[in-house]
Amino acid sequence: MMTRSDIVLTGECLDIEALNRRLQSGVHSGAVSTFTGLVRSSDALTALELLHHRVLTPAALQRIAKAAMNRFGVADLLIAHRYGRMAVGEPIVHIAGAAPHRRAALDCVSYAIDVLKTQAPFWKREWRGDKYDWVEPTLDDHEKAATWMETDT
Amino acid sequence: MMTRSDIVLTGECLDIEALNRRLQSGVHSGAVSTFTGLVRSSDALTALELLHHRVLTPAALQRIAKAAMNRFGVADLLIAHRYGRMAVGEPIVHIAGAAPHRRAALDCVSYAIDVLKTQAPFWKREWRGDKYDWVEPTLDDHEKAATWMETDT
Amino acid sequence: MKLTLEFFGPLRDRVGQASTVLTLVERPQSIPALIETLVPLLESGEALRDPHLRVAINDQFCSSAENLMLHDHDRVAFLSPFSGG
Amino acid sequence: MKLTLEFFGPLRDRVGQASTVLTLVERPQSIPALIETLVPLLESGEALRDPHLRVAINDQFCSSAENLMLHDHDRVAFLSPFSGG
Repeated sequence: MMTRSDIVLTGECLDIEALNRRLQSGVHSGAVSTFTGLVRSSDALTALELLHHRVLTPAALQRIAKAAMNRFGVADLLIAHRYGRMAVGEPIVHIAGAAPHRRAALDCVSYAIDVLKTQAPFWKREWRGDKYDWVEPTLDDHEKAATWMETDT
Repeated sequence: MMTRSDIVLTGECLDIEALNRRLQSGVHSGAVSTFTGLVRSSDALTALELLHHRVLTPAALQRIAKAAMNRFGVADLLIAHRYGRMAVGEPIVHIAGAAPHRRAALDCVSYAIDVLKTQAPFWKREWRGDKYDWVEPTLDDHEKAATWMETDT
Repeated sequence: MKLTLEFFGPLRDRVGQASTVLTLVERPQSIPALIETLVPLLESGEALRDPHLRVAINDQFCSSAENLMLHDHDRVAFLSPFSGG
Repeated sequence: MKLTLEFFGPLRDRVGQASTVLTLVERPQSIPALIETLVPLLESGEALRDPHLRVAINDQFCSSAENLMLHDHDRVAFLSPFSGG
């Protein structure tokens, strides 16, 4: 089985349909799963800003994609993440995986988003007018990533 | 939070992009997850045929969608299933869920496909030329649905 | 009592037909009793004894544990295990 | 030894700058020793003592347990806990 991973890190608005078309599901993939994280409205939010590290962030996304593909036997995996300022309703991250069977596709995408949350160098701030607040990662995010790590073989 | 479920049962080829556009993620949904099951190539397969029950099948899809939404607090859930003959690479089923947080969206879609496999009245046959073989459900499918049922509250 | 029997999935091939109409003299009070009544009346009727089949009467699922209240012209569907998705 | 320090995430606001260049006389042999050397040299330098920070030297992550081999002109990045996705 040919496998490939595809990383997109961009300051432009993510085009989900175009990203899904990049996924090469192939005739042996019976299952495709996707996850999209979007900017959720919260009181008086003007914009969400994502900051990244020029070198460490793409390297981490590559590493996460490789780990997810090896772990679940996925044929193709796409991880796309946006940086910069984005408005309510716009996508922040999109992950799509194709695999022979459903469980591999679903679990691969779950794993990738949980691990990305704590292992990919991004920082988030919420803008309200000309003031911002940093979003600190939640304990829950750390626990979710830890759960996957514990079961790492 | 407004919630809705959307059931599509059709003999036409599923248009995944059009289906995803039906999902009303809304500004309070920070997460969208999807799953697509496709006809996988297998030796000399000409077509896959899905048969359904005119009344019981849509009722079961409605019931599964309602159960999934209540269980995971999902804002919008779409379950689309095709019947009739389909070619390798064509979608059989597409599920999309929007929720405030990622875990609800991911788990809702996982739950819906696992339960659909054993609880929705569909029967599958693989055509090779003018001969067919029925696809009997696997033990694994039953176990996956049973796992969700055990943890039903 | 006239019943329309319908067969779905692989069962359809096992009993050799998609549907049939039968007249019963008895009025079985449970699914297992109904099945035993039907077995000798159908070709390969023993296929109905598969414990994984589900039964629906007039498009409503019934369980083996329930008391059955069959009426004239009821439609009884026997369904092979499902394999959708 | 000249070092370029870079700060990412909320830490950037805590130390009041995105990057700075410092000259050290000593050559610390571990991350904890480097941090203790830097704390008095930076405004709000004690923010570097946050145990959740990660450190990268020349775009490679380092762990606190490793022996450190710092060279002149190295870039040392201090990164707040991540919150992507």
